Amino acid sequence: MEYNAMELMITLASRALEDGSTVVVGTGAPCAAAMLAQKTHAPNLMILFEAGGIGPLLPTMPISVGDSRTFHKAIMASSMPDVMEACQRGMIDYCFLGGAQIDKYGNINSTVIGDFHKPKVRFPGSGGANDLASLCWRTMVICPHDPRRFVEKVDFITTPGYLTGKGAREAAGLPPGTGPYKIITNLCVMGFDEDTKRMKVESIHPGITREEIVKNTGFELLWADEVVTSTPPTEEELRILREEVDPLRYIIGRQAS
Amino acid sequence: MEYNAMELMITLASRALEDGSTVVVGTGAPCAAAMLAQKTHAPNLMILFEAGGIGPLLPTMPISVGDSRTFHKAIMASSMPDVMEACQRGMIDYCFLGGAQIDKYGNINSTVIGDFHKPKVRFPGSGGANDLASLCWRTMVICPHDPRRFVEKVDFITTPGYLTGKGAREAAGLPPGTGPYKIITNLCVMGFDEDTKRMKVESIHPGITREEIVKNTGFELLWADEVVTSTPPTEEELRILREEVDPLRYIIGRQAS
Amino acid sequence: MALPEQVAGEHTAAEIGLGKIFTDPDPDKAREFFRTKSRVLKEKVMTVKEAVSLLVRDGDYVAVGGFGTNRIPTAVLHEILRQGKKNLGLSGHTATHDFQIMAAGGVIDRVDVAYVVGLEARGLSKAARRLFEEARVEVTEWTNAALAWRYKAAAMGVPFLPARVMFGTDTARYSGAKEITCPFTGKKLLALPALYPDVAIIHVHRADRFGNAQIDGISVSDFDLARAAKKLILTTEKIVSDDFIRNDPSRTVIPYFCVDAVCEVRYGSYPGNMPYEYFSDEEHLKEWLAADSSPETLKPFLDKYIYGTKDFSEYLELCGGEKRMEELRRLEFLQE
Amino acid sequence: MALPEQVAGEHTAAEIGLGKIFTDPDPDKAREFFRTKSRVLKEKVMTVKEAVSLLVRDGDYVAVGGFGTNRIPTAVLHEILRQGKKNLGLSGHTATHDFQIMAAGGVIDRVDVAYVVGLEARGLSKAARRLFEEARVEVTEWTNAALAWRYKAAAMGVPFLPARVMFGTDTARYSGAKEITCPFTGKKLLALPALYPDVAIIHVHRADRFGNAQIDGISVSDFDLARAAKKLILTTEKIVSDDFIRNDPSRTVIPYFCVDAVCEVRYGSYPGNMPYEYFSDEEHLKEWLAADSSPETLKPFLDKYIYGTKDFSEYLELCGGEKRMEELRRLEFLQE
Repeated sequence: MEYNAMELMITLASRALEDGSTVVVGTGAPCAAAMLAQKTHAPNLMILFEAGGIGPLLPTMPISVGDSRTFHKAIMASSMPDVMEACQRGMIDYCFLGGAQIDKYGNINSTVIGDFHKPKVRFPGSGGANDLASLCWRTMVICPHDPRRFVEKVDFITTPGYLTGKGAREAAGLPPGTGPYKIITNLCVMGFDEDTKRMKVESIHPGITREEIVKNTGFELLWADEVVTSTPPTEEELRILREEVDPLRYIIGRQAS
Repeated sequence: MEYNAMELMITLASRALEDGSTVVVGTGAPCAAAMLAQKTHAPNLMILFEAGGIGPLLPTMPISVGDSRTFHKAIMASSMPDVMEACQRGMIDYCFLGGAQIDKYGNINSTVIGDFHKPKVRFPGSGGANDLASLCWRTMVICPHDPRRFVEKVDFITTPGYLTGKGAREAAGLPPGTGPYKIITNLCVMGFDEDTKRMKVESIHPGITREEIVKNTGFELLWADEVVTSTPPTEEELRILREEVDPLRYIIGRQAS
Repeated sequence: MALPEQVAGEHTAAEIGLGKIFTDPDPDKAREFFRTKSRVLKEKVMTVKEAVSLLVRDGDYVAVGGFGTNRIPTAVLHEILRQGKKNLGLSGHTATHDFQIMAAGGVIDRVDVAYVVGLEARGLSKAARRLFEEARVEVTEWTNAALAWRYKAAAMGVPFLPARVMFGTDTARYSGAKEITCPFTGKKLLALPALYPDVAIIHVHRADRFGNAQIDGISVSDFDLARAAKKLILTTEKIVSDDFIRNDPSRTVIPYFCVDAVCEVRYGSYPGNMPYEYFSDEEHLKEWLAADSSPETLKPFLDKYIYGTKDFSEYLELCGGEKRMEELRRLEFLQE
Repeated sequence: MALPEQVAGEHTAAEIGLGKIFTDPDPDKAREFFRTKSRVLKEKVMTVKEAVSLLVRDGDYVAVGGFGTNRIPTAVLHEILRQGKKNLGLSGHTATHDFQIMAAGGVIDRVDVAYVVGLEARGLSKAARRLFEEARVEVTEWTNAALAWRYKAAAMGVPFLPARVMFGTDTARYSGAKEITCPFTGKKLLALPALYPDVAIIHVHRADRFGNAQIDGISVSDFDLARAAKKLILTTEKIVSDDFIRNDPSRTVIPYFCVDAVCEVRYGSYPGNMPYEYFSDEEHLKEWLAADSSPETLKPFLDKYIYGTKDFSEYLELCGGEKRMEELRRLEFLQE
């Protein structure tokens, strides 16, 4: 069955979410991934939004992480501190982030390109990204794969990945056991090497070559001993994604890169 | 018009509460004093209870500072941290305390008599008393006047008065400008000397002599330059107290000493 | 603890916090626990007996919601006695009738004290006092706000919160607090260590079968306590439908993922007050205080009301049953 | 601030917190202010024009409630532009459409950033970006939780709160935070200074004439913000009777004594979403983003919608009036 890159990315992200876990999502692909997971292998996935929505029955895709949909028939319409403190307490397993730049340790820039005080480009800043990546157990990233985004050195570390390598998060003061988990792009899925905490390709999407990935990455990647081919969405996953999760194609109709 | 010592104490306490101010009260005489103040000179006195009741329309005397009455038709049924944090923020003007022992600096013991680890008598402890006396601008005390209670040295400082004298609160770390304001007993009303922060008699109740006060106080008192006679309750104050504030005589029927 | 005989008020900053901290304030150890706590929206309805048997272990540190004689989980407290739990720690955050029950049963051996042994204006429990006067419990002193903020620190996932109370007092001396300096203002602050109870017990107005719970009226410290606790037993006046909660999510105070057991106990706060439901039974509380006066009077009282009853409903029957409850309902609504 | 050109991620603890703290975290100065703040239960109903004129002074540091395009006090933001306020500071705690308005009006000269210039998935405001790219504002970086906790510190009356975020990042480097060591566990913590805004502006579902206010749905950070602010302007969809509040005091989120002005503004969050009332107007927000693309397109847009209108009701009329609002109500209730 035909599928596009965004559909594949959402599906792969959804499969990474364990049943019975908790996830803070934003709008767009992460929310679609969480909804798809709930409707497939993870009916007991609990969705939270950083503005305060906890456990909604999402009627449609939210436009804002604080809009009415994020607490539609929720188990609690709470507050930002309550959700952030649940993260800090250790109750939240996954979060999803994007970013303008990402380096080999999974450090993310969503603040500025160029000099901080007179930037060439100003982005929104951390929002809750730094908080979630600091406090949730596993950080997921979904983003397009290109060399301007996957860079040797980010202009500004907005949000911590593994900083400078193994042990650096803990040394800096972040809660132990946390950090980037999977980076899902339109080309491949990457995890992190246990010893170096550097980004490591785990699976390559059907039809994509190693060369394409290398060409689109501004730093040296590690490769898993056995790099596999990413498993495409099943018919059932695609049906649910298209008919139930995003029938208006807000997300899956977008370009993935 | 005849009145008893408790009625006088409540009336004197009520008059010390300025209109347009905020007060955290307990059950009993303090609550009666605040209610009387609202019904006489201080209609804009705002009453709070430490368990979370804010601005109730008190239908009867509460039995507990957390019972239903303390937030009956209140402006907010909140929480203990919310009320305590309003105190810490500087929004609360008065609080009322009692205690087993009090010294010349207004330090209060409501924890133990004797050794801490194997006390002769164990009392409840601070409750919210230490918090309120640390954080509210003015601490009021209503208690019976006897030499076992007014002692040279308390067995245990549960709740801070002026500690060891002028500047001691601030040096210890307490917010500046706070401290005991009036001590109202069945014999007299005492304030605190500006220079030494020692207890100072300001007014003596009708029919009471200086000697009686001295005899019932275990430390050396200071005396205001002009010690006046406490103004007895007016007919109107007594009527309101007896008919509206405490018609069942829960409080005013008690012995004051 | 070998401490010199205390001299009231005469102590330096270094002498703040001589008391023992009974619970570990390390947020990373708590995170490891919370990492494994179930997040599944599953039914947790059980009897009080099952909940206590399953979730309260000898030696656990326990914290009780509500405010002493208001919205307290009486049924669970009785069951702790009935099951003969022992060596429990207790947070004495305005613990009045709840403390009285635990003290009477001799189930606690350590206590963080803000307010204990008293029942506010009703008087002091002699049985509770004997625990201290006979040195049968280890004691650390705090204040109501300090314990409330210790719950809040744990709920927030930080090892301490700063506060401006207790300075200069023996309460601070015999507490587990520490003095710190504000890095921005240079001011002295008191650091209060996070308190993560092993088990919290909270009575609420209504909850669904998963544990999503609503409280009417003041929440006291229960918003934070529910989040601070490693395990949480809810008793509830009523179990409501899933939809009832989801139709007004603004009213949820406790989310299900904090909760380990949901026990439906009508009149569950008796003899305490349950706001908008029933008032406290002052006559029965007087009976308790009288029984507390000596071990000789206490034993038959406990045998009658707790050890001799199968469960909380039998206790309610002994106390006058529905007829008495109806009187207390009328009292609550000022119909007398 | 003369800082060396930054090298991402390569910095020591001493280099945390190079950013400016725009507001004084001293709780005693705040206490002196709050000591004099009125506690009288008096009527505070006024027009938005009166509230802005009375309570927002040039140079004030402002914080906005809600969440960017959700439950925002649009009418007050417009009026700040209309009255030509200047040199305002702003808390950029998920400031999206609110930031866009303030940026367009050129009324701010310093900003604490957690999230600005973006409108979430809708895209970035070029006008807002120009403020930064032309270095027309002083900037200190934070995170959403950090700003939420800075409000909470102020609401609690303490000069800082500890947190476990931001470590190792340039966000921390360019923030005003400081590293401290936990006195109990020895762990590193980030101290976040209390943020007491001069003025906060919050839109609510309903309030009485005194300012006792209810919010339906998520409260975002407004519980703490209302308490942290020295002055507070409320806009409300509806002013309700005194009894309405007192009949269900559990629903009050903001007590009157935090509030300085109560302005009734129906559809006051437009073009933002107001939960259970109306959804956001995505078409109008697209118009805004398009107008933002250059100073040339922005000026006539602002002239039309803000400077050329007398008040918020004229703006609503320009945007389609009751007919459009009815469409947005249907959208909110998923009736399309």
